[in-house]
Amino acid sequence: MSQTFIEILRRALDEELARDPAVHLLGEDVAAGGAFGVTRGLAEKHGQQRVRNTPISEAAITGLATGAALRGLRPVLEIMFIDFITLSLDCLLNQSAKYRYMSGGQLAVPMVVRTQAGAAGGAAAQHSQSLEAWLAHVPGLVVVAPASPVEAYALLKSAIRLDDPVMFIEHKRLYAMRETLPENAALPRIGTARVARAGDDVTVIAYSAMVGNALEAADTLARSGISVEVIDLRTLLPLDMATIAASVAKTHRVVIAHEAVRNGGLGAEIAARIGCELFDELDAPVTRVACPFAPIPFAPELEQALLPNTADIVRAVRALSG
Amino acid sequence: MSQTFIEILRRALDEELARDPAVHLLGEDVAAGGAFGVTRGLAEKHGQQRVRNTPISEAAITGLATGAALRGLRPVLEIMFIDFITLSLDCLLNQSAKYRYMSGGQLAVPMVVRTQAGAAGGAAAQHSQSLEAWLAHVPGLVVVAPASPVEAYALLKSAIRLDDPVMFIEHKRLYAMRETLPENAALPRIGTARVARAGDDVTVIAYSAMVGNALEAADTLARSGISVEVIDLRTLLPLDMATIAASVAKTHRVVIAHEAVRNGGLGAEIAARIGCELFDELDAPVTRVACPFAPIPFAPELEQALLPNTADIVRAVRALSG
Amino acid sequence: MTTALTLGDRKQMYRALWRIRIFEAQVQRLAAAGEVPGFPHLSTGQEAVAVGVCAHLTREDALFTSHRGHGHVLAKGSSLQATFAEIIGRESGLCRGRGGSMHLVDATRGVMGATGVVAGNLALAAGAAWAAQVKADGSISVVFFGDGATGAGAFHETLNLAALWKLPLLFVCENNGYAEFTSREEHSNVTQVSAFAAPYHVPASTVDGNDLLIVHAAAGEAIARLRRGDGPYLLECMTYRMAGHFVGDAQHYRSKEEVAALKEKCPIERLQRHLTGQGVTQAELDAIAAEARQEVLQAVERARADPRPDPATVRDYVYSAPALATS
Amino acid sequence: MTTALTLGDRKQMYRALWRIRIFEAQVQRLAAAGEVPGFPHLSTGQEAVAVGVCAHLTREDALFTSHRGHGHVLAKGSSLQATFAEIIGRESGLCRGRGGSMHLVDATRGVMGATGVVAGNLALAAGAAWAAQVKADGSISVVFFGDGATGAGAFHETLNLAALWKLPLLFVCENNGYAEFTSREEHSNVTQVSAFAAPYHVPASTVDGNDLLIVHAAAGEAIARLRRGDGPYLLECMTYRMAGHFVGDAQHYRSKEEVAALKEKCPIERLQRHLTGQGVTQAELDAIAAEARQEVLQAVERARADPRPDPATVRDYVYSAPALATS
Ligand SMILES: Cc1ncc(C[n+]2csc(CCOP(=O)(O)OP(=O)(O)O)c2C)c(N)n1
Ligand SMILES: Cc1ncc(C[n+]2csc(CCOP(=O)(O)OP(=O)(O)O)c2C)c(N)n1
Ligand SMILES: [Mg+2]
Ligand SMILES: [Mg+2]
Repeated sequence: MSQTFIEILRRALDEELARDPAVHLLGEDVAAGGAFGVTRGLAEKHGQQRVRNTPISEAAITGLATGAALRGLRPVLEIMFIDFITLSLDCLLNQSAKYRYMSGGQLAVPMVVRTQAGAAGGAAAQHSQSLEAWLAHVPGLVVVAPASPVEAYALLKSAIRLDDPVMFIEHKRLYAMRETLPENAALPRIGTARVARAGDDVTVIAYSAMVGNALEAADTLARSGISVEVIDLRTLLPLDMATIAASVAKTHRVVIAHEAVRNGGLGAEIAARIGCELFDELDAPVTRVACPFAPIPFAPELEQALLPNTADIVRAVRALSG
Repeated sequence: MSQTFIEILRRALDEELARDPAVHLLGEDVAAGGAFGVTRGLAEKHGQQRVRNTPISEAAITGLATGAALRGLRPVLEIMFIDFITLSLDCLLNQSAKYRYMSGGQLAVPMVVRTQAGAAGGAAAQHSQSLEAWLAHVPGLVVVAPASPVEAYALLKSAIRLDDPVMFIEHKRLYAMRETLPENAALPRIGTARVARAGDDVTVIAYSAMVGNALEAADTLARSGISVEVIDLRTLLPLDMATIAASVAKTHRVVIAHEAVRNGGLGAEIAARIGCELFDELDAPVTRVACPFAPIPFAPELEQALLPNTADIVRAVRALSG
Repeated sequence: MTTALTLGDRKQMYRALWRIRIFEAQVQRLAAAGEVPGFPHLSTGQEAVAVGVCAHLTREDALFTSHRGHGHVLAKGSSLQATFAEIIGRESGLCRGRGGSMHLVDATRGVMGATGVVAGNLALAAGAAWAAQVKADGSISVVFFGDGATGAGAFHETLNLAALWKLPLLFVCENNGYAEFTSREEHSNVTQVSAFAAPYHVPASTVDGNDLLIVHAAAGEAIARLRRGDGPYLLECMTYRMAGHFVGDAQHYRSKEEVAALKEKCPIERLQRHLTGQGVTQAELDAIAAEARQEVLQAVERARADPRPDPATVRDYVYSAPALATS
Repeated sequence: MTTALTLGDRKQMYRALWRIRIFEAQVQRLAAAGEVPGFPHLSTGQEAVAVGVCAHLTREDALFTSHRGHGHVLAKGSSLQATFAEIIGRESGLCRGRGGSMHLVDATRGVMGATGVVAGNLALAAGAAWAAQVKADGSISVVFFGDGATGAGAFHETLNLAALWKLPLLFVCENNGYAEFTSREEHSNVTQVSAFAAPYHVPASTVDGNDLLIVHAAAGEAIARLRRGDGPYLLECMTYRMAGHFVGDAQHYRSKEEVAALKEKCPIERLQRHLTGQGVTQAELDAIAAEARQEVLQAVERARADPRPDPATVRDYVYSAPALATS
């Protein structure tokens, strides 16, 4: 039976709450189901002590989760929009990410920060951002961004079991996506990318909602005889360069696609590494499909004009294979 | 007569306070001279209303400066360490940077945030960071990072006169550096890099304190007959790709050097752009000299082991020209 | 100074309440029809705070508001059409369709901005108050926020700054008992938001925010202090949002009975009872409401006919000069 | 519960004060000699707070401190040698030389960490208190911070959370009248930090932080409440830092007279007067101080002889597994 992204996230949380008494959920409205319904019913099932509403205090609840993690809990914190992660960043950068190091290995921060990113439907400049590049620049953090419900299920469970602070980024456009969870799915290792579609001519590297666009583009391009390999990074920090290298060794052409603004986005790091480590493999410049450098506008025409889409990927791939 | 970086910054602020009554300084301890003495004597000269101490409220004072800028002041805010800019980021990202756009051009935020970055002398994990890549990923901000006192003088004055929010990053290792200010120096345009040393074989792109290392490396390399061109970016956002392109067209080899961690650092964007826009010019992979991916440790031996230095640049250049 | 309101003023305010109520009903209606991008938050039931406070403000005064700001913006004098046009993303909108419901700005009327980040612009409002103090032009700054915003550190940092610098800043808390789906009891241990002012020696009061005349009087006194240079004031208005948190909210977190009971408190009905008591006929009241309705509907229709932004302009307004733009 | 202190206990505490005082004098001495990296902050003059509060804590209790935390860590039972070794960056240091003066952690003794970000770990302390509440093991969490930290929003957010969740968290504010070079009057409009607790219905008190016996009694009562499950407590200790803000501070912002006058308040002299009054001889007091001195100097010398970290290990401890490390 198929389930939505939201339902599958809920299932993962439900199972982890049942499996490990150290797991606790917290965040604004989470006991009431959360702003997007991810945690619906979990407080009723696991108790208000395991699934707790918090005040609108992103800084303090991030610290709270961090401190609890230092003392043996495994908190899963929801930050409603990644745009508000700004308020958590002091804690994430200066405390959560550095505790293991600064304590010389004495302490760990096993916590997950679930948050929701991306633009859709006029959420406008302060509720639409893609800020993963900031997080991926922080030593000590792990950053995960699933592209489908089944992937999200497995990655969320792995994240909860990891002894490091994990930023778990969900995309609002994926929430309604449906998939059926296979029985006894193996949990993927955090830090590994997957080949979402095999191909020979051009590699498209994507993550989160853009994997869908990349697959769509691959379909279109297949019809004109261009064979695209799509890599879903899944983990943004650390990057799985081995999977990327294997693909580039085959295709020699790369397009990187993400929704964040191009300038300083994750694609910059990927392109820089490919350009350096795989210099001799490249038959063409590494191209980035990403958002031009502007805030996300409100009006739908403007929003659509700004956001990168499937056609942009198709165009970028054609330009490389032309 | 030569002056230190700190003295020259003070002179620039003094002159701007005298020139434009809209200019106001604020920050923790600034009326008492500031933690590093940059504002010493300015409150006495221009009055406590123009140079104001604030509580330890990075979030609110950034908002205060932004709101005042919206209403016609030109605030210059000091955030004592860039590590604490985390606390300002919600305002910088979601308000200061976006106001012009979100208001459809009605309003501007002419403010400067002076802050101090980098590692030196055991300041440790929370007082040593280089976070410019975060800021350079934000549409609407301008990011400046001077490499010498004279440059700082001119760039700070330009920044104060600009109608955009400018992040002005000073490096703690540069504070004691001395230079003599030329008479009637022309103010450089924000957004332009400079060739700090001309050369033919390899281009080293650097900014802030690493420009000094790059120049030192160039000296060393000159002795073995390798001619290095050093570009001082000065402005990190927007990047002056024209100056970079002109140099790469000559040298065909590039090393990028910065103190921030490599992964997701500004060097990634520069390397990605060069790799894409100047693909055919490159005779070798673009190399990055930067901090390995770890927090800054306290002990001097560890700090030195982690930080990139002149020898690393020399090695990287040699590897390219070998 | 407590401004003495003539009966005419009170009728004007009655009309102002209706304008907001009907305006937001149109937002709701067109949102259901898919014409409103995003997720607008209505102030239905809270209009008396907007009208009561803004009656004391001039164009020179700065106003900052939250995600629930339509009423404040209209009460400050922004055009119905341009405000609606913004909410439906038109080029003729206050922000040329770039901002939307949560980011309304109308600089010429002193509407300095709304924010989608809870408590995200309290400090900006303090900055505007600081600018007013520097310029000594007698203007003040007002910021509207919800009870939930008091959980955010920015509120407390701003209170301290405003107190310390004696800024002409009016904090107006619309305490509607909820932060999204979380009730006040679950997000704060504090009985009254106004209690936060005491440690800072900032004067404060809590009033019935659904009684326009009470809000008007309290705001009048507070603002008079501000204009005298006595520093900030915290005004807590107890109110209730009759609509969901946002358009589309299923409201699982509160009972139908609770909502029904609190409709009693409707600020429009309250003022209506008062005016009836003052001898205003039902016919006249109906006429005022009908006029407001007419005015709003016309503005809405005009806004709907307004042109959409040109996609080619999507990258305008990022920087002061094109030379600074980056791809 | 107010723990009745025997004369023996009080002598022990006298010794504990001296250990901290002498330890920090050594930090200062060696900093001047260039042996201490970074910019350590001394608690000289504030030792009574550390000793008076920590006397009530066990290893199971969590302690969080600020940039000015040497005294708290020692009072919680950390080794003189390992603490000093950390401050001079040795592999034998509490954090293997990775942390330094502002980041002391000693997990086995419940020293959960210091922070260089003002108010940066108050919420972490609340998290530890939450974990204690979940585990219901009777342990509590204590966080030390300065008066300047009350300007930070994190303080207020944490107070609200702790009150709301009834967390076993003791807030200890060391109010020394300064935030760096800025006096309390210039950074806050609030007369007493303890006043912040009232809106949250959190019990609080302000005590003379330079009188060890007073601090000890007040902390004892507060902690007894916490252990009973009565929720958080805010204890404000009025004190004075006799040293500069950091080692090397020229102290332009305060007069020599002010500093001299406040030396009167020295908590060690205060306790000494008390003990003398109790009939303890000067000779015995001197012997205690001399012993403490001896103990500290030995530890310092041993720490100085300890090995420095191996540069090859600089990238250890970033992640739980090497597979997660990134260049
Ligand atoms: C920093 C931040 N956190 C969370 C949210 C999501 N959010 C939007 S409105 C809201 C509740 C606000 O409550 P309150 O301040 O009482 O205002 P009200 O909606 O009741 O008018 C929340 C949590 C947000 N916009 N900003
Ligand atoms: C967030 C932040 N802002 C600024 C600083 C710089 N700073 C270090 S200590 C200090 C003053 C702290 O005052 P207080 O909390 O009273 O502690 P005290 O130093 O008096 O013990 C400041 C401003 C900092 N470390 N963190
Ligand atoms: Mg509310
Ligand atoms: Mg202090």
